[in-house]
Amino acid sequence: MNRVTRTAQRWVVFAVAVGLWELVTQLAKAAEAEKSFFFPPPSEIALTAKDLWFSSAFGDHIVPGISRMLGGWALAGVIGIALGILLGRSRRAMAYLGAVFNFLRSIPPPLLVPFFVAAVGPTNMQFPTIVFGAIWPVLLNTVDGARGVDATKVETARVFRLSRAQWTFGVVLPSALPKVFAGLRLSLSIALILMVISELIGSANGIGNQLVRAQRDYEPTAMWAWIVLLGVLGYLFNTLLLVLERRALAWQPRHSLETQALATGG
Amino acid sequence: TLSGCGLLGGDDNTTSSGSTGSAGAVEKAKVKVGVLPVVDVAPFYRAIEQGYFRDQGLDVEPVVMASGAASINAVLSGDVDIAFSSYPAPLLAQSKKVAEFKIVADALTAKPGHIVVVAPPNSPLKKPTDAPGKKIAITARNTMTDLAPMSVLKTQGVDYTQVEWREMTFAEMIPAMERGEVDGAVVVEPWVTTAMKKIGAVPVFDGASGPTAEMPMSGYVAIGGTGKFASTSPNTIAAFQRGLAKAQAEATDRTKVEPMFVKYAKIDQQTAQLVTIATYSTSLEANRIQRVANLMQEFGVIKGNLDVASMIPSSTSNK
Amino acid sequence: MNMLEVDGLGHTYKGKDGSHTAIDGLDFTVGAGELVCVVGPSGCGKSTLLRTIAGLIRPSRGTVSLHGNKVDGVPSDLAVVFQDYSRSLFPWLSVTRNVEFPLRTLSRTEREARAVEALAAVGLSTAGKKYPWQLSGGMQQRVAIARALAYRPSLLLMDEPFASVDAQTRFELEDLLLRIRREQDTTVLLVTHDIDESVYLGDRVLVLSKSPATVVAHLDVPLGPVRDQITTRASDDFVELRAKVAGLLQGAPVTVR
Amino acid sequence: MNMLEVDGLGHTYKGKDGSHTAIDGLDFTVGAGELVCVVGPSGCGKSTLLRTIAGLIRPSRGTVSLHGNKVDGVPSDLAVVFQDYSRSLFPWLSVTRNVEFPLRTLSRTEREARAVEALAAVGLSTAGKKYPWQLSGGMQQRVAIARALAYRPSLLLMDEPFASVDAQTRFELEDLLLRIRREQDTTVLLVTHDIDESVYLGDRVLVLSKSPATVVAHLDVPLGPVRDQITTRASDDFVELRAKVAGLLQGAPVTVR
Amino acid sequence: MSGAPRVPASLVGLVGFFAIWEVASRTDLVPGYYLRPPSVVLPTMVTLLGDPEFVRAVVATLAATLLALVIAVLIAVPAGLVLGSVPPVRRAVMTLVEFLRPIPSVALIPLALLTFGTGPDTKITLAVYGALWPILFNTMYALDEVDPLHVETARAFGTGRLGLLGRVALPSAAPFVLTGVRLSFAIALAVVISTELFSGGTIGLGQVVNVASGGGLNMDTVLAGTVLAGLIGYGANAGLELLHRKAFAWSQPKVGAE
Ligand SMILES: Nc1ncnc2c1ncn2[C@@H]1O[C@H](COP(=O)(O)OP(=O)(O)OP(=O)(O)O)[C@@H](O)[C@H]1O
Ligand SMILES: Nc1ncnc2c1ncn2[C@@H]1O[C@H](COP(=O)(O)OP(=O)(O)OP(=O)(O)O)[C@@H](O)[C@H]1O
Ligand SMILES: [Mg+2]
Ligand SMILES: [Mg+2]
Repeated sequence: MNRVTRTAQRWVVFAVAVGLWELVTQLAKAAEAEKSFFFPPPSEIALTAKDLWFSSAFGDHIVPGISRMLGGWALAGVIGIALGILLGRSRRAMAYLGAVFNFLRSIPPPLLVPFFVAAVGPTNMQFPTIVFGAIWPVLLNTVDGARGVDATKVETARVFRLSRAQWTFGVVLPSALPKVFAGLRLSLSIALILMVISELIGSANGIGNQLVRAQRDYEPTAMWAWIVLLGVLGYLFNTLLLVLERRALAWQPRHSLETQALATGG
Repeated sequence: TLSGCGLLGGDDNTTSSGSTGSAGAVEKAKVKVGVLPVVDVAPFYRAIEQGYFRDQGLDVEPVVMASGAASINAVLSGDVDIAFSSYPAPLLAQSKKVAEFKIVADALTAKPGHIVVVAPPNSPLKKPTDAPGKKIAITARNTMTDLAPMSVLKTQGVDYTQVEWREMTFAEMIPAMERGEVDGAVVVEPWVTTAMKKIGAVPVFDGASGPTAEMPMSGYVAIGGTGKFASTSPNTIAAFQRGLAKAQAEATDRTKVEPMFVKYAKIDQQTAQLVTIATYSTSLEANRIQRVANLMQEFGVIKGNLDVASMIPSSTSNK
Repeated sequence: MNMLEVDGLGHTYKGKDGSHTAIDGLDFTVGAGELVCVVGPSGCGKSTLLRTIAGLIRPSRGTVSLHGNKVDGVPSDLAVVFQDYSRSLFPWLSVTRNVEFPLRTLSRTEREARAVEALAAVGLSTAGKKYPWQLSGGMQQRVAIARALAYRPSLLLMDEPFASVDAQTRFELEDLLLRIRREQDTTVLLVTHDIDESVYLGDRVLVLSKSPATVVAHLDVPLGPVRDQITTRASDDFVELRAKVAGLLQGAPVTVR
Repeated sequence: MNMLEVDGLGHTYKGKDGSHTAIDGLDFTVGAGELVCVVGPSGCGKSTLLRTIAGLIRPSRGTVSLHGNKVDGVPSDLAVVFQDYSRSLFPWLSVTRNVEFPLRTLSRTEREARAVEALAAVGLSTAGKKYPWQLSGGMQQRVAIARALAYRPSLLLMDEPFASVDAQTRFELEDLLLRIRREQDTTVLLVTHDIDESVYLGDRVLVLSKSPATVVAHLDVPLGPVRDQITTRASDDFVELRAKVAGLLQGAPVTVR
Repeated sequence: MSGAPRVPASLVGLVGFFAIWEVASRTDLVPGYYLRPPSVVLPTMVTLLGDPEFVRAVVATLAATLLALVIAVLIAVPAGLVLGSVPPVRRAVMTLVEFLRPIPSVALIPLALLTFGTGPDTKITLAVYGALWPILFNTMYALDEVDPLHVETARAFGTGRLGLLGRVALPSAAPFVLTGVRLSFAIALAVVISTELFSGGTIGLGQVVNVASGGGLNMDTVLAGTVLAGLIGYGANAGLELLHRKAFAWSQPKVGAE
C-alpha cells in the first residue's frame, strides 16, 4: 500500500467527522435551535482558535500548561516504570506495597487535592497532581509486562548470572516494553487531562484555567477553541510518542507480520 | 434513559397532588430547584420543611448543584425549573443572550461581615491601601469575590488593578493564607468565621461597604421565552415567590435559619452560631439588582447596558 | 575429584490438582572434564534433572554438590543450552548481541571476538546481524549453542542441543563439542535422544528409567578421548555399546500403542 | 492424480536491511496418499516451503496447487505440525482442549472421543487435563502431533515432528504415522533431519540443497507400503538408499569448521 | 497488582501509609486542621456509614461506576479487537480517537449537563468516555503481542477471522485486557465522583464531599469520603484480581526473580 492511500485512510474519518460537525452545527444555528449557542460550528471555532492560540496566551497559558504536563508525564513515566519493575519482579515488594498503591490509585485526583494542598500548598499542587494521576497506567502495565517475562528467558538470565542492571535493563525492560508503551500512551492523555483539572484550582495560568474562564464567561467558541487545542496537543504528543515507540520496538517482527496475518486470516 | 434507576440517584418521579393556593391554579405542581450548599438558601429549605410551598400547591424538589455555573446550566437544559445562583452568572449569561433569564426571587443581600477581605495575622496586608501588589485569593474572576472588593478599593482611590488575584476554593484559601502563598482572601460566610477561628485571620476591609453596601448577592432565576417555564407558569412562579417570601421574612430570627445551616450547608454547630447572618430579601426590586449589573459593567464584565427590570417576570406580586 | 555429585536427588512438581514426581532418588557423580550423556524416555525427568543441577529449581529431596559445595542457587561458571532454545533467545537482541549478552565482564573487543568465533564455529558467521525470528529453527538452536560456548563455562549443561539440525551439521557440532571439551577441559552433561550420539560423545552414558526417573545404568564408554565420526561409529565397541544402551532403554519402554 | 503440485516456487524474505531468498525455483509433485520426506541442511528453507504450501506465506514466485487449484490462502483439510511445537500449543487450553481446538465442527462427544483416541495413540492418555507448560518437551511435541492426527486432514505437513522424543518413542510414532497414512489415505509431507527416518517413512525422499533451497534429487523409495523397524532397516535396499541420501546431502555441505 | 499472598504484609503497607499521614497531621508538617489525621477521619467514616443517606450516596456512586465500566468493556473490547487486527480501520479511526482522548471529561461537564441534564446519565456517559481508553489500548497492544505462531497454527487448521479473534487473540490478550479493566475502574470511579463534585445534581459520594467542603473546613467528612473512595477502589481491584487468578489459572506461575 502506498503512502498516499495510507495518509488518506488516516484522515478520511477525521475529515468526515469534522464535516458532519460543521453541517449539524450550522443547521442548528440557522434554525436557531435551543442550546445552539453552546455548540458553535467548527469553522467559527477555528477562527477564534487562531486568535486565541497565537496571542499572548501562547506564552502566558499554553507554554506553562504544556511544560507542567510534559514534566509531570515524564516523571510519572520514570517512577511508574521503576516501581512497576520492582513490583512486577519482587513478590515481597508487591506484598507490602501493592495494597497501598491500589488504595491510592483509586482515589479520584480531585479528592486528592487536599493532600497536595496540605503538602505543597494550593498554588503548587498542579505538578504533583499530574504526576500522581499519570503514574498508574504506566505502573500497572509495567507490572504486567515485568511479570510476563517468559519463564525460559528468566532461567536463561539466571543461568548466566546476569548483573542486576543487565537483568533489569537487558531482560525485564525490553520484554515489558510493548506494554510499557501502552501505559505511556494512556498516561500521556491522562497527564493532559489532569493538567486541565489541576489548573482549575489555584493556578493563575494554563489552558485549563482559560478553558474554565471561557465556560464561566459564556464564551462557548473560546471554550471549544481550548478543547480543540487539547485535542491537537494530545494528537501531536501521541504521534511523537509513536515514533519513539516504533524505534524502541524495531526488533519486533509483529507490527507488520502478525497484524497482517490476523487481517487476512480465514 | 438510565435515570430510571433509583440506585443511581435519579429523581423519583413522584407526582404531587398539590392543594390549591390562594391565587390561580399552578400550571406545574412539581418544581425542581437547583440550589447550592450555602447559607443563602437557608430560608428556601425552611420553606420546604415548614410546608410553605406545599401550602401554595407546589411540590418543590431541591437539586443540589456543585456551583452557580452548574446550576445555571441545569436550568438552561430544562432539567430544573428554577436555579439559585449568585447574580453575576445569570446577568452575564443574559448579557450574552444565552437565554431569556427571569429573576423569580431575590435571595440574600450583603450586610457588614458577610463578604470580607481577611488576612492572616502576620500578613503585610493590613488595610485597603496595602492591597496593590498583594496576592489575594478569590473563588474566581468576575464574581462577587473580586467585583465587590475592587469596587471598594476603587472608591478609596487604591489601584485595584495591581492586586494579584489567585483563584481557589474557599477551603484552600485557609491553608494558602497560613502558608503565606497568598496575603489575604475574599471570603463569605461561613468562611469568614472559619478563617478567624482556624488561623486567627483578621478582617482587612468589608467587601460590602461604601459603594457595595447592601449589595444583592444572589437570587433564583428561571428561563423565559416561548414555551419556557417562566412564560408558561406565571402562577407557579407566583406561588414559589409567596412560599419563599414567608420563610425569608422569618429569617430575621436566627434560630429559624441556624438549623438549616447545620443540616443543609453542613456547617458545624459552633460555627453556625457565630456566622453573621445577612439580610434575606423579602421583595424583588429591579433597581436594587440593577446595582449588580452596573458593577459588572463598571469593571468591564458586561459590555453595554443590561436592563434588569426586563428580567423581572410580569406576574411578580412585589413591585 | 568429583566435579558434580548428585545424591538422593528427587523432585516433585506441586500443582493445584495433584503433584507429579518427575525424578526420584538419583545418585551419580561426574568427574571434572568428563562428558556424561543422559538418555531416557520422553518425559522421564531429564530436563528436570538439569534444572536442579543448574540451581534453577530447588529439589524436593536430596542434594546436588559442585566441587563438594552444596548447590543452593545458580552456581557460577555454568552454561545451559535449553531444550526450548527458541524461547531462550532474546528477541530484542541481534544474534551477535545474544551471544555477547552473558559476557559482561569482558572488554568490548574481547566480547566481539568471542561472539565472532563462536558463531563461526557453529556455521553462522553471516547471521550475526539478524534477529532470532529471522532464523530457521536449527539456526536458532545453533545460536543458543554458540552463546553457551562463548561463555566458556567450566560446567556445560545441554538439553538435546542438536535436535533441530541436519545430520551433517550434527556431526560437525558433535566434533566441535568434543574438541572444545578437550581444549578447555569443560565438564559436560548432555541430554540426548540419539543413542548413537550418546555413545559417540560420552565418556559415560547415564540411562534413566521412565517417570519418575531413576538411574537404570551407568555405562562407561571406553572409546578413548579422540573419536571420529566414521571409524568410531564403525567400531565393534561402538556397535556393542549402542545395542546395550538401546536394550537398557527398551527395558523401560514408554507405552505407545 | 497429483494432490500437490509445486511449480517454480521461490520465496524471498524482505527485511529492513536486505532481503533473503530462502527457497528458489522448486518444482515437484506429490501424489494423493503419498508420503514424501524432505531433507536438507539446516536453514535451507524447509520450513519456508511448508509455510508456503500451507498458504501461510504468499510465495514471491511460482505457484502451489492442490488438486489442481492454485493455493491462495489456507486450504481446507490441512494440518500442520510446526517445528516450534511448544509455541504452537495454546497455553490457555488444557492438553485435551488443545487437541480438540480444530474440531469445532464436530459434536462435543465426537470431539472428545477423537481427542482421547489421538492422545492415547501418542502415549499421553494421562496428560489430558494438564496445561502445556506442565509437560516435558517431548510430550508437548506429541500433543502437537495428536492435534494434527485428530483433525484427520487429507494433507498433513510435519516439520521435524519427532525431533524431541526418545528413540523408542520415535520408532513407535513413525509406525503410527505409517499406519494412519495407510488407513486414512492421508497425503503427508514430512521434514526430517534423520536420514534413516526419511528412508524408513518415505515413499519418496526430496533432497534439498543449502540456502536458497533447490531440489537436488527426488528419490523413489521402493520398500513397499508395509515396513518394519527391524527388518526394513536391516534390508540392503534401506542401507543403500540411506547412503545415497547421505551422499546427496554431503554434496551440499554446510560450512562448519 | 496482585500476588499479595499474605494479608499481614499488605496491611503493613496500608497501616504504614496511615501512620505517616497521622504523624504528618499531628506535627507541624502540614496544617492539621486541614489535613485531619486518620484517627479522626476513619471514625468519621464509620459513623457516616451508619447514616442511610450517606450509604445511599455511596451506592449511587458505585452503581454508576459499575454500569459505566460494563458499558466501557462492552464497547472497548470488541473495538480493540477490530482496531488491533484490521490495520486500515485502525489507521482510519485512530486519528479521530487521538484527538478525542485527551479531552478531559471535566471540561465537558457543562456541555454534558446541557445535553444530558442533571441525572445520572451525565456522569455515566462521562465515565464511559473516560474508562474506554485503557481497555481499548490494552486490548490493541495485547493483540500486537499475540504469538504469531499461535495465529499461524489456528489459520492452518482453517480458523476464520472471527475464530482467530475469539479463540486465539482474545484469550491470549485477556490478562492484559483485565489490567486495562482494573485501570478503567479507577478512572470510572474518578470521573463519576468528579462529575458529582463539579456538577452536582445527582446524589453520590462526590456530592457529599462537595456539600461538606462548602460548610467551612468540614474536612473530616471530605477526607472520610476520600478514604472511602480509595477503599472502594481497593476492594474492586481485589475482586478483579481474584477473577484474574480464577480465569487465568493456565498462565504459568512465573519464576520469581531472586
Ligand atoms: N521471518 C523471516 N525473515 C527473514 N528471514 C527468514 C525468516 N524466516 C526464515 N528466514 C530465513 O530463511 C532461511 C530458511 O529458513 P527455514 O526456517 O525455512 O529453514 P529450515 O530449512 O526450516 O531450517 P531448519 O532445518 O534449521 O529448521 C533461513 O536462512 C532463515 O534465516
Ligand atoms: N512445571 C511443571 N509442573 C508440573 N509438572 C511438570 C513441570 N515440568 C515438567 N513436569 C512433568 O515432569 C515430568 C518430567 O519432565 P521433564 O521436562 O523433566 O522431562 P524430560 O525427561 O526432559 O522429557 P523430554 O525428553 O520429553 O524433554 C513430565 O512428566 C512433566 O509432565
Ligand atoms: Mg526435556
Ligand atoms: Mg525449519
